[in-house]
Amino acid sequence: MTYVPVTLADLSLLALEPPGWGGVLLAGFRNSIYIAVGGYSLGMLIGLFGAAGKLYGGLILRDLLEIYTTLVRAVPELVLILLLYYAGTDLVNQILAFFGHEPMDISGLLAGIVVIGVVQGAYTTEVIRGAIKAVPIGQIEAGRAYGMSPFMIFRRITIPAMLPHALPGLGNLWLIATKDTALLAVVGFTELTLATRQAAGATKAYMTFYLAAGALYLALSLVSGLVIRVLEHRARRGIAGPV
Amino acid sequence: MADAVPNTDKRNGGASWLMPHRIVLALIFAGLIVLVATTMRWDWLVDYQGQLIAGVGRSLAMLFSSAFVGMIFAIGLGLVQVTGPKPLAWLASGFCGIIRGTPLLLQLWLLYYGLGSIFAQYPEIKSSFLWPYLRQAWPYGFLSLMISFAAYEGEVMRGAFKGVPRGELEAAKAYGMGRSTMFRRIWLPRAVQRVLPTLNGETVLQLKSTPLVATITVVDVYGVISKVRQNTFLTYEPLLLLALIYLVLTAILVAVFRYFENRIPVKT
Amino acid sequence: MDDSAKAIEVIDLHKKFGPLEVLKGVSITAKRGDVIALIGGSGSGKSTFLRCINMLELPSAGTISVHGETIAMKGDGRGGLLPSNRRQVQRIRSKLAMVFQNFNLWQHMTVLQNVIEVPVHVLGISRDEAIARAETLLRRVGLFEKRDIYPAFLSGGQQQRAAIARALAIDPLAMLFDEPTSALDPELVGEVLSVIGDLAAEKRTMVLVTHEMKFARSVASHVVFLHNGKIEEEGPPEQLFGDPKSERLKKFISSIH
Amino acid sequence: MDDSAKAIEVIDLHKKFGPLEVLKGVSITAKRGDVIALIGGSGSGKSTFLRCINMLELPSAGTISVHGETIAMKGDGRGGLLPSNRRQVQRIRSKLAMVFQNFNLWQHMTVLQNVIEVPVHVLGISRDEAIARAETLLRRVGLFEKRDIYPAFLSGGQQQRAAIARALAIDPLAMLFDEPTSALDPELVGEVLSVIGDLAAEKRTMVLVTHEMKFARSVASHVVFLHNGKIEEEGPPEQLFGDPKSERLKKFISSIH
Amino acid sequence: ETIKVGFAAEPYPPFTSMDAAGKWVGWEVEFQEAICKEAKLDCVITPVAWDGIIPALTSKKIDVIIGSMSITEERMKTIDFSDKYYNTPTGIIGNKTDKLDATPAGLAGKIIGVQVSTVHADYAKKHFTQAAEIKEYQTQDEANQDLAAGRVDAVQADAIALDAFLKSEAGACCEHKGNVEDDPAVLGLGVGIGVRKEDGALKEKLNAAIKAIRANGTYDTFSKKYFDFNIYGD
Ligand SMILES: Nc1ncnc2c1ncn2[C@@H]1O[C@H](COP(=O)(O)OP(=O)(O)OP(=O)(O)O)[C@@H](O)[C@H]1O
Ligand SMILES: Nc1ncnc2c1ncn2[C@@H]1O[C@H](COP(=O)(O)OP(=O)(O)OP(=O)(O)O)[C@@H](O)[C@H]1O
Ligand SMILES: [Mg+2]
Ligand SMILES: [Mg+2]
Repeated sequence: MTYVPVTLADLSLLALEPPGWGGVLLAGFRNSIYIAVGGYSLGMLIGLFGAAGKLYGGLILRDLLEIYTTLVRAVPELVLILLLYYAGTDLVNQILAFFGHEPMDISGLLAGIVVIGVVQGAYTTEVIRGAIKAVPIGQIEAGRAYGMSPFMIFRRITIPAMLPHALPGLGNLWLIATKDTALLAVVGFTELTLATRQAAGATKAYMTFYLAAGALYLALSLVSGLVIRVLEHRARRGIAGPV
Repeated sequence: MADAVPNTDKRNGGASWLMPHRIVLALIFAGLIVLVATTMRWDWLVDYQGQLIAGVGRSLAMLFSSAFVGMIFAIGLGLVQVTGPKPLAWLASGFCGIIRGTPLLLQLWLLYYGLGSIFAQYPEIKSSFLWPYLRQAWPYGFLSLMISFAAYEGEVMRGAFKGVPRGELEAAKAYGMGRSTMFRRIWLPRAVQRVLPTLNGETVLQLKSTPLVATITVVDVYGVISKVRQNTFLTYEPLLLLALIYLVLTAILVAVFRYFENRIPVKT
Repeated sequence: MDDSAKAIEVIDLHKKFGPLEVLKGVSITAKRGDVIALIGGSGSGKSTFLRCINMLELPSAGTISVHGETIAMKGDGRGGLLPSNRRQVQRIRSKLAMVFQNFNLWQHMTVLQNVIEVPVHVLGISRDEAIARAETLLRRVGLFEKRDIYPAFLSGGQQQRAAIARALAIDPLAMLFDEPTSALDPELVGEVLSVIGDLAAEKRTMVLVTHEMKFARSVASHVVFLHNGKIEEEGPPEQLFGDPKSERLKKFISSIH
Repeated sequence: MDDSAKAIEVIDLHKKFGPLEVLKGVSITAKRGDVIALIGGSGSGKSTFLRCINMLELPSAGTISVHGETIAMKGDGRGGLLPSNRRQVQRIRSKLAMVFQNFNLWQHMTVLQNVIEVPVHVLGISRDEAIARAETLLRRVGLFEKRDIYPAFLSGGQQQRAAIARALAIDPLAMLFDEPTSALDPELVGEVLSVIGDLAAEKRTMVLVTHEMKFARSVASHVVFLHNGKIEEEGPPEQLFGDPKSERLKKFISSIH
Repeated sequence: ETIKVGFAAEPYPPFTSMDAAGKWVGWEVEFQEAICKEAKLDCVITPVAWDGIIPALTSKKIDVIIGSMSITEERMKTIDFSDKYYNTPTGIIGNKTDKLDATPAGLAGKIIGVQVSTVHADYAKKHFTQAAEIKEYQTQDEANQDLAAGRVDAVQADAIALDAFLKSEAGACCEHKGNVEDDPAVLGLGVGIGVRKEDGALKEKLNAAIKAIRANGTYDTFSKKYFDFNIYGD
């Protein structure tokens, strides 16, 4: 019983044009990147406001944010994605119905972005909060002493000054965001992992496609790693010592 | 953002559980729980409780076994990157980079459906004593979780080993400790002590990764809940319970780690 | 502008930290061109007083006027005061330039960016004009060559001179110095003191906290000796240093020399 | 044991760091009970010499004997030396107790654990016995109350005393001190020196690098002045400090007082 | 009228799977096209994870399920079904070298793979648990894959889905071992289109369309491309 191992390296399967599956994989990859970029940006926005809220906000806001970050970080992403995906779209539609609108068709892409964003937001909040706390108080006092408004201090002093502290953490979060997109396969959204699964299922060339997808993810993370390093270098240019 | 000065922890802490807004929050939370418990369907719990408990057990088994064995490899990976022979250090850091750069789900499938299906094509393997294990799913789940933990923690341990002050190691040498004694008594415990808080976070992340094994037929607690969802067609109840289970497990993990962290006080 | 106008007037300032009363009624008046030196032992409240002037610390009682305008304050309901008008405070702050002991230059900006930051973003001066003025100032404190360097790569003395340039860039009504040289190596102190000495010679209004008695003596027009949150003695420097009245000042002077 | 036996004998020690020759042939002999003080300017090679004695630095040439046993060494093929027998080095190290400038206490162990660590895990003494001895030692250096505290919570002087207790716990043939007080605040120096003074009075063999000339003079039986990697002058302290021969030592003594 | 047709996102050849061009292909896809054309519905294919397909229907993310879903009483509690549009026997396949058949005795001591929350899973649990170990998979494809990899001894499923597998390269290892004894209480009444209970009008429309394409020959035309027997199963 020696039938050849499941076409380990039949590269024609990866051709970009049908019958090759390369196009499908790349389309899935593009979707993954969309979601990662969208979710990460949303997470960053949430993180900025979350960190500001935790540091400068009132008691109630701070407690609410604490609950948010604790919950999100304790529950597996897979579960959160399922919960947020079903509950989230339900909720939106119920709200729409309440105001007498037609239920909206929430695309997998949008839902994916929101879900990843909400998950990322919790982690980003903590990273940014830590980084802001690492900014010497004197830097901020100097801003106050020269008549800057609190918002201007936040925008012109606090955020750029905390960047070198935050970037390593934010870089990790970006890598996590790219990989978390794989979890959206469980809600049937055709990102890279589900595309891989469909290709593998149709051709039975499991190894080929899983390795190909792995290579794509790895390429993304290597490129990201380079970009992150450049950004860190730039952000640290005001800091003495080995960069 | 009153005056752009961070709140001090003093205003946060203390016996402030009794602050009015917290009581209100707690009441709202309790109300939500009552609402969830009364208006949603929970009758299925009775039928599935046995499976749920077994599922939690399987999740924990996956977590602890993979974290334990993974940690042993992580120590090796970390150490070799610090003391290395250079080629071995590169190999270790390359391994960590590749594993950390690809999704765990994909690694899992690569091992189970990819590697696992290749095994079956070799009669020598099929007839060996290993086959009864190789044909099951959990070894693959364990292996990929373990590898992933090893890679992430290998990175953490690298930093930890590097961070132990040289002088303390020199003191060990100066008092006649051999290499293995020094490693066992000074370097390793000192490194682990430094990274306990990080390991805490990482173990929680590992707990959260375990449900992925449900996709290769290991019926952990997530797998049980999936089954409940499919059999009962309920959308939210099983997922809410699942979230609660993970919350509790996380809380326990955090508490255990806190205990060990607090055994050696840190000056602040 | 009337040279004898009151640049800064503080009346009966009190400041409590919790139960600890750090300032127990301190008043000073600085006319245009005055150089007031605050001296006193550690913990006597000098820094706190200086920080109250531009509201970095909120006073518990008392009034503060800058160039005739009194900072409006209201009770905070817990026995302290709060500014009633945040914009007023910001406006007044942008007329007073503080130079900190630790320089507190913004680390993510080059020297030049530090100097133009407030003119451009708070005072609304055009960027080109701000740069032109900043370059003049940097030349003056001898840092023109370093204008595109980040603060972390400067020596302490250079950082403090950059901080002084940043202060001068807002063309302040008065400058507040809090021990501007005490974070510096002895060899760097000289260069900073000479820049401040030049400013004093131009009759810039200044309030400075210092431990350099010789320096205070040579530049100050008025010296205030704080002790335990109160003014123990004050007067022109010749009188205070040459003929101290109170026992405490005598002891202080002898201990410091 | 023969009181005049040689505890430590170093003959013609050379040490190079790359092209830099830091020790150019240094020999000393410490008999049982000798207290040898190494003095010299910064960079003269004092620390390097001390670290060579217990092989924390590998010498480039020369021989080291401890209690009559010569450390076996072989060429490393690049002009340096390597110990030929690692176990021998470990055994000899466990007879020499080093006290570091930065204490180097193990931060993850309490004071008591630090003190019993080597007796239990290197010398193989039973835990109970080690604890009993450790407690006596800790009492002696005045740290008995602190035995269950982690080093991070001790003052510098207390940490150094704990380090001395750790050294004494191995009942060493000789103790090596490398500037044991220079990382301490002036007020903490006294307490550590007095403990070392007591050890000298008991006639413990010691080799110590120190900048405290007064102290060296009062406790040392023999003083060695290193300059540029060579012994410039040596002898009993009265002679060395009272009547220095070489120009360099004269200059050194005058510069330090 | 636009309706969203929910497909299981996971491949289920020869009924639904994606081709390399990213297009859905298979018998059920053609069935879906025929139905929509007949009923004058504007259909949009919406892939949904199989294990969330019923919640997706009830929460209106999709309007109908065309996913080889058997009509069972359990499901009828939550959703409604059109008339059946195909019905096939349930088969058991196994490795050519293994000796087993589709009876409890013939499966004693074996491991049977089934797709989770299908009628086959229920059937296997009801009839084979005593004798054999049952392993549930998220997708049929994975169960087949594990049969080829030797991790299960037998797979129970829709005979047609199994047939497609046996004809594929990976299925060369295995052969049909027989069909299980029918049990309509579990195996249901064939495969129907899942609809929400409140969408009675839609259901009637679909029923009419099924009748129509069976009557006008469309059904047989596209079925011939896939099967050499009567898939409707009457
Ligand atoms: N934020 C604060 N909270 C509580 N107490 C404070 C605070 N700031 C200062 N103090 C206390 O107020 C007193 C006066 O402090 P201040 O810094 O004004 O003294 P100083 O005269 O500047 O002393 P030095 O010469 O040491 O700088 C001190 O006892 C100090 O501990
Ligand atoms: N690991 C090393 N690599 C290269 N050069 C070194 C090393 N350790 C010490 N040196 C050099 O060897 C010389 C002697 O150093 P050593 O530390 O022995 O001096 P020292 O007498 O202890 O001085 P100090 O009183 O400042 O401690 C110095 O020039 C130093 O720079
Ligand atoms: Mg002060
Ligand atoms: Mg030295």
